[in-house]
Amino acid sequence: MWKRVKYHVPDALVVSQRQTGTNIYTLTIACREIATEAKPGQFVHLRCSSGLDPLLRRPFSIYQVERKEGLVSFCYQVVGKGTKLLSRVKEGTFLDVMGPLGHGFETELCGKRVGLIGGGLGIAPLIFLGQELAKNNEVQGFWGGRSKVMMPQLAVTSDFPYFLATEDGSAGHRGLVTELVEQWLQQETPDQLYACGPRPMLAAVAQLARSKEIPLQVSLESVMACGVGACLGCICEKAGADEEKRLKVCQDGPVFWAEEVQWDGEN
Amino acid sequence: MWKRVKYHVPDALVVSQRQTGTNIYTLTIACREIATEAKPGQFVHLRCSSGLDPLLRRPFSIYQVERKEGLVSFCYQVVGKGTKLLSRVKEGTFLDVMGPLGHGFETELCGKRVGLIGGGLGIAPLIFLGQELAKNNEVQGFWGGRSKVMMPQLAVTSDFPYFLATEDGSAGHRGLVTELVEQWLQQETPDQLYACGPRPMLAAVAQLARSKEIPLQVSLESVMACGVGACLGCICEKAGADEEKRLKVCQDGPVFWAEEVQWDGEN
Amino acid sequence: MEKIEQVDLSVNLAGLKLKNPVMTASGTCGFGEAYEDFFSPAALGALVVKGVTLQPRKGNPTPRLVETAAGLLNAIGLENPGVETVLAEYLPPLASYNVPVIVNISGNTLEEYGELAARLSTCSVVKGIEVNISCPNVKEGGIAFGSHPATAAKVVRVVKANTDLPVIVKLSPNVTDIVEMALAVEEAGADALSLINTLLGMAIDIKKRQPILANVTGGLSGPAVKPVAVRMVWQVAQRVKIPLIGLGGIVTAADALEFIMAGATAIAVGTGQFVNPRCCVEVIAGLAEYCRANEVKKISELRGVAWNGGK
Amino acid sequence: MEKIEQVDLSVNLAGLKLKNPVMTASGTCGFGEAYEDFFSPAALGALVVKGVTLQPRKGNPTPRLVETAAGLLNAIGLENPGVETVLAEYLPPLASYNVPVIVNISGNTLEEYGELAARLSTCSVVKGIEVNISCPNVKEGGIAFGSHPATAAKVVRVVKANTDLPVIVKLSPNVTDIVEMALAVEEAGADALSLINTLLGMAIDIKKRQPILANVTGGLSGPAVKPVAVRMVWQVAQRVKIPLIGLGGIVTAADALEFIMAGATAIAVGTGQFVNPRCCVEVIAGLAEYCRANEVKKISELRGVAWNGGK
Ligand SMILES: Cc1cc2nc3c(=O)[nH]c(=O)nc-3n(C[C@H](O)[C@H](O)[C@H](O)COP(=O)(O)OP(=O)(O)OC[C@H]3O[C@@H](n4cnc5c(N)ncnc54)[C@H](O)[C@@H]3O)c2cc1C
Ligand SMILES: Cc1cc2nc3c(=O)[nH]c(=O)nc-3n(C[C@H](O)[C@H](O)[C@H](O)COP(=O)(O)OP(=O)(O)OC[C@H]3O[C@@H](n4cnc5c(N)ncnc54)[C@H](O)[C@@H]3O)c2cc1C
Ligand SMILES: Cc1cc2nc3c(=O)[nH]c(=O)nc-3n(C[C@H](O)[C@H](O)[C@H](O)COP(=O)(O)O)c2cc1C
Ligand SMILES: Cc1cc2nc3c(=O)[nH]c(=O)nc-3n(C[C@H](O)[C@H](O)[C@H](O)COP(=O)(O)O)c2cc1C
Ligand code: FES
Ligand code: FES
Repeated sequence: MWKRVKYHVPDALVVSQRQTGTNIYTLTIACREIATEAKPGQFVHLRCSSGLDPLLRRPFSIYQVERKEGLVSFCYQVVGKGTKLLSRVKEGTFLDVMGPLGHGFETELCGKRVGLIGGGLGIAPLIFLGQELAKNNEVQGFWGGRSKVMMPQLAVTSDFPYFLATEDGSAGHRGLVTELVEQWLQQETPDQLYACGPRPMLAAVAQLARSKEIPLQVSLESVMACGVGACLGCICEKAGADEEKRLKVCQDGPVFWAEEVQWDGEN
Repeated sequence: MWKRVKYHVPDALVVSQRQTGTNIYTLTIACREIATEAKPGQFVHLRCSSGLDPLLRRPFSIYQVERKEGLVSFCYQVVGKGTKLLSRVKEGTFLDVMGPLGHGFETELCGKRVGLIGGGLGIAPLIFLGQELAKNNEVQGFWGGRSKVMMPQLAVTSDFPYFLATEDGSAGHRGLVTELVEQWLQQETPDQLYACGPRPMLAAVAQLARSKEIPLQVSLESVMACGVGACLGCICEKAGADEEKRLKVCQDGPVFWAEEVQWDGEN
Repeated sequence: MEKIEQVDLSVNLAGLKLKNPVMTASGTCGFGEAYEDFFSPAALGALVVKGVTLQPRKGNPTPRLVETAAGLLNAIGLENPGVETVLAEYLPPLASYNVPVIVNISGNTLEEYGELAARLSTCSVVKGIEVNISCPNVKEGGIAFGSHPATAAKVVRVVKANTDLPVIVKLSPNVTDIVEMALAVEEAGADALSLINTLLGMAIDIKKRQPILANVTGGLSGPAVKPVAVRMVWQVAQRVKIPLIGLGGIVTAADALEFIMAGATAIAVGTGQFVNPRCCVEVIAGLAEYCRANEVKKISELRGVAWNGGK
Repeated sequence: MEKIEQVDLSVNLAGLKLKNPVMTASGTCGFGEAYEDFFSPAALGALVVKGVTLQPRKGNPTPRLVETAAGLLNAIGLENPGVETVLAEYLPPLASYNVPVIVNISGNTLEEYGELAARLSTCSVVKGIEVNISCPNVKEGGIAFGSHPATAAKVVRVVKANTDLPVIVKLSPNVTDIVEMALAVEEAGADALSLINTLLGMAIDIKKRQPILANVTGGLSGPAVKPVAVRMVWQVAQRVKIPLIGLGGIVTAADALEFIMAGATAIAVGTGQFVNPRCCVEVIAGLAEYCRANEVKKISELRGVAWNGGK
């Protein structure tokens, strides 16, 4: 029997909205349905305005879940008009959300050593992932960003250790997060890697993982309209022979095995 | 020399926003330019959203002005999407306003007896007018509405006496405000009448005034785009011979002498 | 005041009896499965599935989408698994919904249109064919068929010759005279019309100084186009005898009512589903509510009521 | 990195030297006086005034306006005092602004177009004629001229024969093939093109069950139509030799840049002024800012840069 696992909640209560960095906000909504079902790597599609401009929903990865309290948090950066409007939403008002959407990370691991590599706001879903994995595995985080103030708050990740890299040197290693990962992989051979962040970072991590033959899951972004596989707007090229097959980022992903994704020939 | 008297203030501070009835709100902004220039009967054109839906500004009559403090208030009813968005605007945020627009009521009177007849939200501009006129004249207000909770707050009108009529009898006379005016005109002969409200009410008042030969000024409404005479969208038919002349409600009005307006043949 | 207990939302669309006038717009709900978590396709008047071609199509490269003011530009490029796979894998499961399924078809040649119609007619789930002569994204043929009355009529004749199912022709709004197009395809045997498909548009990325869509141009849909769509339904409905499906920017029941009052027998929701995943069922509920509140016994009474100004 | 002190915003529009590429759209700023409190017309590249006809026109009954999603439908019906009054009363005061004035004209017959052009050419304030062959609100003639290449060309020839001023032809977007229209009027001697005029649309009041506009249909403008306008400028600019004025939905400098990168030499702001009374001057400032930030010395360098994807 078909089981309903995605929900449309047009009036999820905004429990808190806090600015935690330069244009970075953490938003928490009360939505038991989503809190119950959410898996790390999944996202929620939300409306930033009640009017028709902007028209479409915006996708945000799930950053934190408090299953008992029925709370779901997002960490987002203001980049355009949707996120700007979202940042003006006040506690006590309501948001129109749908989720959890997409396929999350594979988390059926036990007693393994895993590395999480996040760039910028790509850190958000990995924090949720790390908390889940840390219950049964040894987790090491690698967080990178342009500057400390342009990354999600990391205090929440007390469940597992992490290394930091910032391009401006405002925290941790001055440079790219992939440099830290490369160093680490010279000493350690983890069982699995997970990454989320800008495409060039993902491509670099994919290359590292391939050369070390470590399984890697990546979470991709794409421009989305429907978020549920209806519009075919969000597709990405699938690696390998099967010319006709394309991946829907919203439904088949946003999490993919690195070898499923065609890393070159991108626009 | 041309003198600038209309202002565009994209960031007028919202000083207060209060709900005072069923879907009725009073909004006060800090805008010294408009507060200084405003005359009773003029209006302010304001954006209810920072997005492009709704696209156009919405016109609201000036309800209260505190010239020293540089404050301007509006009293409005939520009727559609613009006013709904406006009602969500919070104190401490900013509004994009332009004004004061249009030609207001003629207030160069001294030692006269005048009657103000307001219906529904049409009472709003007459309160500002009454306060100005009451300085040098004997003012009598007539306020009508469907119900007490659907009218502006009247406590502010302590400067002059008024009679009330509500269709549901929730305050004052049960019935139409024009009934009160008719009674009054049987006993008194005021020097001038002013009216603002729904078109049928205005037409009835115009008829009364004509039969008693009392000068009457009316404030009209119209769908507006520009608010400054640029689009020719808001016109109303001019009474009398000159076929080619039409009135721009936004610029020639919104206040007209009753005999300028063509009262019949309306759609 | 007489109280209406039961509102009759059913409509007759070219012989197809629909339990309500609300359909999905082709290409905005896949093959009906995409929105299953949010509403059952069984609730719909009819399910119109993604555009199908004879051969599988990869569609266009990305970006395929760009949001515009109250609108959406898409250049999907008719990505679909091809008619054989559709018949074998996608259509059979739809039988369980017990809802009329209408398949939208696009061909590069007249023969392809004929073959598509013939093959789809062998499938008992399919209750109607919607002929897309207007998709602006396919360079080969598609646009040409929909831009000229004579070529559009040819397509319709070929499709009619290859099927006994009701044939719905979906018109392109990118024409000088929509009435002329409608009359030509009616004359050629169309059983119903869908209007409108998307308006041809584009957007430029001023940072990269290049068109945003990989395909350069795309089709504009959503609330932005509604005034154009309502106008075309209004013009055409008063001139043809066949029924119309109105679409273009419908998000609420009020939008749907504009189309019905302009002369549409049924309506379809496309982009509106992306805004609200329960848009279709909310529109159905809203239509029933309007009828109850306004003492309209049958929704079909509202068709074209605006023609004489409601008097 | 070279720092640009002075950005050159000037453009050459069919011999008219404009100090910047920003113009008003006809019918959205009266005769230049309406927005005087908010900015001086002297700041504009050019001032395009309200459409003028030979005889005074009352225009359409009300309602003449209805807001749509990110758009505006208008059916003003070319209300204007007629060319004689315009020449006598409206144009002379514009001399003081020291800005090129372009007069938009509409005729019911070829002769009227010719006469309008001839009379306006006698006025020294007038620096160009914009020929409206596309206003969708006037039943007599207007729409027909703009819908067919041959009739459009005829209008242009008559106007050209009656004036030495630059003749700008404003095209209707309600056609199947905008390039064909553009080529026909270029061939007929047009010195420049304006695109686009409004899209024909309508809206229905579901309470009253009748069209909202007294005129039933109206012209759609504003951000909703921008994707269609940019696409048409893109298509036409690559095919004609004469310069283009791009308009349709411009509210910000970013919108204006889309049109310029699509191939427009100048741009015009219409409905955007209703949203922001200082829209024109803010667009001018925004263009200068973009040029400075991106080291563009002359705005004219940006014309059509998106054609080759910015490479
Ligand atoms: C599965 C998924 C999960 C995401 N999770 C997060 C998250 O946890 N936190 C977060 O801050 N952001 C996240 N994003 C990105 C977020 O959805 C976009 O930043 C947001 O939609 C931008 O909306 P806007 O209206 O503010 O920007 P717009 O005005 O739409 O665009 C502003 C700029 O951002 C670019 N942009 C828009 N959408 C995207 C996108 N999807 N990917 C890349 N660039 C884009 C545009 O091209 C433009 O340059 C996620 C995206 C996806 C697909
Ligand atoms: C000069 C002037 C002064 C005004 N002063 C006030 C005031 O002090 N307080 C106040 O509450 N309102 C006032 N109004 C009316 C106010 O402008 C409208 O109520 C408002 O624009 C509606 O916006 P909306 O987006 O909420 O409604 P919409 O969604 O635009 O429309 C909702 C409904 O209201 C109707 N409507 C919209 N605009 C008008 C209008 N201008 N006149 C009549 N019906 C309209 C529509 O037809 C529709 O049925 C004034 C109007 C004018 C022209
Ligand atoms: C993502 C997307 C894909 C579409 N695919 C098709 C298609 O395959 N065949 C077709 O005839 N129309 C297609 N359309 C057009 C829609 O069916 C519809 O005509 C149009 O979007 C206008 O309706 P709307 O504004 O409700 O979306 C597509 C539209 C969108 C947005
Ligand atoms: C209220 C109004 C009146 C208009 N009057 C005219 C006119 O007289 N002549 C003309 O050629 N175009 C007229 N137009 C069309 C505009 O000049 C412009 O082409 C159109 O609105 C698209 O630009 P926009 O989206 O910036 O408004 C009018 C538009 C509006 C909104
Ligand atoms: S966003 Fe529509 S298919 Fe992925
Ligand atoms: S609202 Fe534009 S002229 Fe009055």
